[in-house]
Amino acid sequence: MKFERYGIGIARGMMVTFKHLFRHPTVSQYPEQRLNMSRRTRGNELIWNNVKCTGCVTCAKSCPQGAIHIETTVDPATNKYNVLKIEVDTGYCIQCGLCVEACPYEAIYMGYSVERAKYRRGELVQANEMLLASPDRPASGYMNPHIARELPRQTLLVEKIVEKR
Amino acid sequence: MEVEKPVESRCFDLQTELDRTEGANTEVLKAKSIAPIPDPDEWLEKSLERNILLTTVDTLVDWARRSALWTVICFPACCAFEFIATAGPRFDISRFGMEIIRASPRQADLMITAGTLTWKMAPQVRRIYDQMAEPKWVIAMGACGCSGGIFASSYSVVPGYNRIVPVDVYVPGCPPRPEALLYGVRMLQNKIAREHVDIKLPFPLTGTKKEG
Amino acid sequence: MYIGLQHYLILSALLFSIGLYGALAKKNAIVILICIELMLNAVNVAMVGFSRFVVPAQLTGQVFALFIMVVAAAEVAVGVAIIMSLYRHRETIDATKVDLLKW
Amino acid sequence: MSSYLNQMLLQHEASVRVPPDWPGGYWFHWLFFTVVIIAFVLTIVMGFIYFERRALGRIQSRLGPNRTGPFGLLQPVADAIKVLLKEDIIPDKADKLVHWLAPIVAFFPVMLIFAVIPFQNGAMLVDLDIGILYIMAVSSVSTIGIFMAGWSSGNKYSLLGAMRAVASVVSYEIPLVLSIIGVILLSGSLSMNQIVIAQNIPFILLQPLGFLLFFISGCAEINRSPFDMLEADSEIVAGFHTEYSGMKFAMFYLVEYAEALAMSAIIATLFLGGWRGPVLPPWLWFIIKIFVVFFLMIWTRSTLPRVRIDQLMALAWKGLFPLALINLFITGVEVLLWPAGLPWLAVLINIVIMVVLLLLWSRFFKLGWGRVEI
Amino acid sequence: MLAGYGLVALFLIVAIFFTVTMIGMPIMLRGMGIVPSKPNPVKNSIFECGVETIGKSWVRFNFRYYFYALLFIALDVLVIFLYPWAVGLRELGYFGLVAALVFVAIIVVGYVYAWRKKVLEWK
Amino acid sequence: MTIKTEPFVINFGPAHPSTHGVFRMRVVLDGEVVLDLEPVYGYLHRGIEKLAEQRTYTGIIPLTDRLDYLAAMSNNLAHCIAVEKLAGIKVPERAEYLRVILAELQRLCSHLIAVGAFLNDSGAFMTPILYMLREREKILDLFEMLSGQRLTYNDMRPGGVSQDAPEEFLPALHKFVDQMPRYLDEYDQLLAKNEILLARSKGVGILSKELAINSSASGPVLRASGVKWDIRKAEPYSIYDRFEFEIPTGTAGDCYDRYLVRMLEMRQSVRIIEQAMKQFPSGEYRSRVPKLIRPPVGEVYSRIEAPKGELAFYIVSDSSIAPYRYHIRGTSLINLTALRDMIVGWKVADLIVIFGSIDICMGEVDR
Amino acid sequence: MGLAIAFWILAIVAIAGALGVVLLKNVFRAALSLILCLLAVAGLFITLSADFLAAVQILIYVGAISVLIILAIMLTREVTQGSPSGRFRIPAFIVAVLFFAVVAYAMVNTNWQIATAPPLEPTTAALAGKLFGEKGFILPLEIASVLLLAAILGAIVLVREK
Ligand code: SF4
Ligand code: SF4
Ligand code: SF4
Repeated sequence: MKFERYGIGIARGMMVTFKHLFRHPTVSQYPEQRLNMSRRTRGNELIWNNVKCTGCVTCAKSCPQGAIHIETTVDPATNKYNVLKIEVDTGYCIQCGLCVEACPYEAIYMGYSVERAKYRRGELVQANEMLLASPDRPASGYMNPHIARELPRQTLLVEKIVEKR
Repeated sequence: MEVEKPVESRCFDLQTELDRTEGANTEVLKAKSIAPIPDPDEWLEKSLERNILLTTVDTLVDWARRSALWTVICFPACCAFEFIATAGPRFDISRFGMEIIRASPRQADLMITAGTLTWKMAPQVRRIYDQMAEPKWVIAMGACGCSGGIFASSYSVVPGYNRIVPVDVYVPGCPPRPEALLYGVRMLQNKIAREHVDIKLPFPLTGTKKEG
Repeated sequence: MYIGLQHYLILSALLFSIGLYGALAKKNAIVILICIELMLNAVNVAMVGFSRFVVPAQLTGQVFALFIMVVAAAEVAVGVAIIMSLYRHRETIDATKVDLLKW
Repeated sequence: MSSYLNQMLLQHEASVRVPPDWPGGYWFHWLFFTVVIIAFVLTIVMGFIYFERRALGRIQSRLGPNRTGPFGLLQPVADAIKVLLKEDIIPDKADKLVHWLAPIVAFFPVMLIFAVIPFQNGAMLVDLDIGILYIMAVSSVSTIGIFMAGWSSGNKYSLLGAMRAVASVVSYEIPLVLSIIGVILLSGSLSMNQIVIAQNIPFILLQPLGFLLFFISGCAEINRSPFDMLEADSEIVAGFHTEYSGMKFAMFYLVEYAEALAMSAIIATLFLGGWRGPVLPPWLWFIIKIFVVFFLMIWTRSTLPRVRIDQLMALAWKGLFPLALINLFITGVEVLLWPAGLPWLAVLINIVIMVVLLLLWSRFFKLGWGRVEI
Repeated sequence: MLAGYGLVALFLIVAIFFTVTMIGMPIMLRGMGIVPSKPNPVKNSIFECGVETIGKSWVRFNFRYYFYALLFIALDVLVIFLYPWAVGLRELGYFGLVAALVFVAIIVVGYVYAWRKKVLEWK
Repeated sequence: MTIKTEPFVINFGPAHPSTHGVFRMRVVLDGEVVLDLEPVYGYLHRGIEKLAEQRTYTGIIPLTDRLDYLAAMSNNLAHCIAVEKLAGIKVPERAEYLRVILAELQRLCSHLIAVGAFLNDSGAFMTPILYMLREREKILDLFEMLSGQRLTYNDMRPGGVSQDAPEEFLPALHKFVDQMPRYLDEYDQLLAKNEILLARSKGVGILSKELAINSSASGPVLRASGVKWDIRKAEPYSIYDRFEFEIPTGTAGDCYDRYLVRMLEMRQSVRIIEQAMKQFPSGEYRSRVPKLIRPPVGEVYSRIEAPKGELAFYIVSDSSIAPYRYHIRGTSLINLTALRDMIVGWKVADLIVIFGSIDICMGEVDR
Repeated sequence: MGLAIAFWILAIVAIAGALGVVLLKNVFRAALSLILCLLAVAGLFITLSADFLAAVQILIYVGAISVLIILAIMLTREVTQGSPSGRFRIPAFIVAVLFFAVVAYAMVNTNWQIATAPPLEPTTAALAGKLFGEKGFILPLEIASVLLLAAILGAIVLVREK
C-alpha cells in the first residue's frame, strides 16, 4: 500500500463514519412505527368488488400468470354473467397489476396491505368472500386515482432530516 | 513461482464428467420432488392447548431461539435485494438480532429463500439445508418461494421451495416488501415461541409427572 | 516428597532417549527434525536443573539454555531449508531414501 | 494532579505484596480472583458484543439490536443460549480429536492472559515479574488452536484460513513484541503493575509511535478488521471455523472477543495508564479505558477495507518492523539520557520523531502488487 | 515467586476445566434431549458452498511463507534477548546499548540481505 | 521456488457471500494464488426468453423487471423502445421525460448497489453498502410513488408509462436531486482515497482496452478501460440528445477505475435528472395504444445504455400478440466473458474484488 | 509439596508428549504432541525458578519453531500416515535404551554438589547483566547472532530459486 498520502485518506474516511454516530438513524421501527406506503402500493393481495364485477373475465385473460380463476354462469333472466367462484392464489400472483389495469369496470383493485404471510401454502389461496374489501383489507389506489386521494401521504426518506441530531 | 504449464493452458480439462453427474443428481431430485414436502406445522393447533403447560425451560429455550435467528446465505435472485433492504438502514433487521448473516450453514438457524429456485440450484439448496445444524427453519420468501411465481410455468424452475425443503412460513409478494418480510419473521418467532422441547431426564424425578 | 536434581536429570535423560530413538528410527525427515528438537529440549532441562541446584545464584545454566534455544532455532531454520531443498530435487522427504553420494 | 499521583504511589507501597494481605490468605486470594476474572471476562465479552453491534449499528445509520430485553441488552445472552442449544456437527472427514481439542486450545490461553492484568493497584491474580512476556508467551499458544481448527476441519476454506493464520502470526508477532520493548525501557520492569505505576505520563504520549505500531499489530494479531483474513467471510466463507457449529463455534466467537478484550486491556495498561486516573475509582477507569480502546477497534472495523494477505505481510516486514526497531533504540537513548524518568519535553520530542519517521518512511515505502505469471 | 506461579497453575486448571465444561455442556444437554442431534451423511459432509467437494481436502501447500517464517524465527530470538536488555538498560548503561546495537545490527544484516534478495516479496 | 505445487480445486459459489447471487466459479488454487478459473453458469436460468414467447407484449414487461432486477426500469425502457420501434408507436413528450428521469434514477440506484457491493467485497464491513442502501431507499421511494412497487415496477408501457406522475413526485425529486451530490461527496470522502482500498484495487484486475473491446464488454467496465463508448451519446435513443452530460472514462482499466467511473457516472446522472426536471412538460403520459399490440411482421434490434452496459432486445414478430422470438443481449453475461483473463494470476482476495468490480446481476447473466 | 505434585504432573505430561511424537502415525498430531511436551517443559522450568526461561521457551518453541515445523508439514503429502518407522527401528530402540541406562546410571551415582542457596529472583534483570554486562557472555551473544545470521543466509541460499 502506498503511503504517499500519509494515511490522510484513512483519517478522512474515519471522520465520515464518526460523524454518523451523531446522526439520526434512518430506521423506522417496523411493528410500532409504520411507514405510509405509496398510495399506489401493490400489496400482497387483490380486492374484488362483487357489485361492480360483471364476470367478463378480462382480468383473468390479461393476467400473465393465470392466477385468477373465475367460474361464471349466465343468468338467463338478465342475460348477465353470474360469478360463481373467483379465486386468486396470492402465493402465485406476482402483483403486477395488469388485471387491475385491464378490468373495464374497475371491479378489481390491488390491496394496500402487505402483511399476508401464512404458515401453510393452502391458506394463500383466496376465494370469493375472502377477496372482498373490508377495513383490514383496504384497497390501494393503483390505477384508481379516486382511491389514491383518500389514502395517507407516503412517507419519504428524502424529507427526513438525518444530518443533525 | 513458475509452473511448467504455459500461460495459455488451462488447468481444467472440460469437466464434463462432473457436470454429467451433477445433472444426474438433479434429475433424481426432480423425480423425487413431485409432491410438496408437508409443512412442519401440524403441531401448531395442538400446541395451543399445551401452551398452558409450557415449562420454564421451554420459555427460556424458545426465547433464546427466537431472539437470535441467524440467517444463512441463500440469495438466488431478486428477492435478495428486498432482503438486503430489510437488513438496510431503513427497516433494520438488526433490531431483532438478525443482522448476523452466516455464510456457513453450520452456524445458521434460518434460511430465508430469497429468490427463484431453479432445478440446477435445487440440489445445492437442499444440501445447504441439510448441512444446517438443528434446530432450523425456513421462510419461503416471495412468489417464487411459495409457488415458483412468475416463472412457475418455466421448464427450469422449481414450483415452490416446499418441493425441496420443508417450509415454515410463506411470505407472498413479488418481491415482498420489507414490512411483509418482517411480518413473516415475526410470525416465525411466534411459531418458535410455541415449540416444545421434550426433556428426557436420565433419572426419574419425583413429583414431575409428565402430562399427556 | 523432595524433588531433587536427580529427578530432573533422569527426566531429561528419558526425553533425550525418546528423541534419540525417534531421530534414528523415523523415515520422515520432518519427524526426525521434531525429534532433534526434543533432544535439544531435554538438554535444556538438564541445564536449567544444574543451574538451579548447583549454582543457584549465578544463572549460568539458564544463559546456556538460552543459547541452546538459539541453536535450536537456527537448526530448525536450516533443517527445514534442507528438507525443502531435498524435496525440490527428490520429491520426497523420506530421509532413508536420501543417498548423499548420489546427489 | 501530582499530589494525587504521590498518594497513589504511597498506596502502592502498601499493597504491592503478592498475594496481598487477605483474610484467608493465599487460597481466598486465588478463589476471589478466579471468580472475578471469569465473571469479568464473560460479562465484558457480552458487553463487547452488545456494544459492538450497537455501535456498528449507529455508525451504519441504523439501530442495532434493541428488542431483546431492555435496549436489547439481553441479545448476547440470547445468542449464547441459542448457540449452546444448537446441534453439534463433526464432519466425517475431519480429524475428530483435533477438531475437539481446537476450541479448548484456542480458548484457555486467552483466559490465562487475564491472570496478570491489574484491575486496580495490585488487584490482580498474580503480579508476575515477567508479566508482559508471560502474556506474549501465553497468547502465542492461542494461534495453535486456531490453526488446529482450520486444519482439522478438512474443509478447503478452513485450510486457507489456517494458512492465513500462520502467515499473520509469522508477520505480526515481531512488531508486536518489539513495540512493547519501548514501554519496558521506560518502565524498567516487565510486571504489568509496575508498568502502570511508572506511567506518570501515560506512555501513549511518550511512545506515540510505539502505540501506533502496537495497535496495528495488535489488531492483526487478534484478527480484527482490517486484518481479519482468517475468517474473511466475503472471501473464504467463515474461514477456519466454517465447519464448527454449536458450542464449539461459540468458543471461537468467544475467543475472538476475549482476545479483543485482552488486547484492549493490554493497550490500556501499557499505554493509557491502566487503572490510573482522577476522581473515579481505579477499576472503573480501567474498564472505561478498555471500552475506549475497543471503540477504536470497532471504528476501524466499520471504516476500513480488508488488506490482502501479501500486503499484510509486507506491511509488517517492510513497514512496522524497521520502524519498531528504530523506535526501540531511540527510546533506549532517551532512557539513558534521562535515567530518572522522562520529562514532559520528551513528549514533544517523541511526537516530532514519530511524525518525521512516518513521513520519511512513507516516502520510500511502497508495496508492490503483483500478478503471478504462470 | 513460585507461589505466584502456583496461582497461575491453579487458574490454568480452572480455565481448562471451564472450557471443557462449556464444550461438554451441549453433550449433557443432548442426553436430556434439549440439544437436537440428527446426523446424516449429507450433514456430516464438508461444506463447500453447497456443492460436493472436488478432490481431497488436505492438500500439500506451497511453501510460500518459508522466508517469512525463517526471518520470524531469527528475529524472535533476537527480541527475546532484547527483553532482559530493556529491563536492565539503566544499569547496563551505554555499554549495554552498544552491545545490543551490535547484536541487532548483525541480524539486521540478514534481514537486509533477505530484502535485497527479494525474498520478502510474495511471488 | 520450484517446488511442485499441488493445485487444488475449490468452489466459490453458488451459495457464497460475494458471488452476487448464485454464480459459481470453479477455481484452481495454488495456496492463495488463482491458477485457473472456470465459471459455471445457469444456476438462475429461469427461461425468461422462452416464457416471453408465450406472453403478450404488455405481459412481457413483468418478465423484463426480473431480468436485471437491480435496474428494472432500464429493462422496461429497453423493451418498450423495442416494441415501439417494431409497432411504430409514438411516445408523448411528457412520457419521454418521465422515462429519462426514471432511467437515470435507476442508473443511480444500480450504481449505488454496485459500488456498495464492491466495497463490501473488498472487506469494508457493511458500512458503505448500508450508506448506499440508504440513498437507494430514497430513489425507491420515488419509484414506489409512481408504480407502487419497490423492485419490480412494471411501470413503462409501449407508448408511455402506465400512470402519470402524481403531484408530489416533482417536489420529492427536487429534494432528492438537491441532496444527492452531497452524499456522493461523502462517499468519496469515505473511501475513494483510502490507502487500503487503493492498494487493494489499483492495478488489480486490469482489463486492457483491446481485450475489453474484443470481449465486447460495455458499460462502466468498457469505459474504465478508456473507451469512450456510451449509447446515450453514440446512438441517442429516447430524448437523450437534448441533455448535456459527459462520459467519464478511466485510464488503466483496473478495479479502481471501474469504481471511479461508476462514482462519476452517478454525478452525471444527477445532472441529467436536473435538466430533465427543468424541462418537464405537461400533457399526455401515454399514447393511445391498443390493449393487445400486434406489431407487423418483422424484427427489431434495439439497444439502450443500461446501468451495466449495452442492453439490447431482439424481437421477431409474426404479427400475433406474442413475439415469435425474443432474445436479450444480457449485459452482465457479456461483461463476464473476460473474467478469466482478469483473474488468473491474482490471489483469492483479488478474485472477489475483481468479480465485485464487474458488477453483474445473475438474473441477467442466466436469464 | 506443591512443587512435587507439579513436577510429577509436568514430567508425566512431558514424557507422554515425547512418546506421542515418536508413536503417533499422523505427523500433524505428532507436531501437536511436541508442542504439548514443550509446554510441559516450560512448566518444569518454572518449578526450577527459571520463569524468564519458561516464557522464552513458549515464545520461541511454541510460537516460532512449531510454526515453522507446521509449515514444513504442509509439504507432506500423506499427513495422516506420514510417520512410519524405518529399517532401523529395533537397533534404534536398543541404542536409545542403552543410552538411557548408561546416562541414568551415571546420574544417579554421581555425587552432585547441591547448593542449598535459594534461587535468584527476579531472573530477568540478572540475566540482562549476565548477557549484556561488561563481564557477561557478551562475546557468545554476538557469536549467537552471527550464528543466526549464518542460518538466515544459508537458508536463503539453499532455498531461493535460481
Ligand atoms: S396482479 Fe398480475 S399476477 Fe396478480 S392476478 Fe393480477 S394480473 Fe395476475
Ligand atoms: S375484469 Fe373486472 S369485471 Fe371483468 S371479471 Fe374481472 S373483475 Fe370482474
Ligand atoms: S418472487 Fe418475484 S421478486 Fe422474488 S425472486 Fe421471484 S420473481 Fe424475483
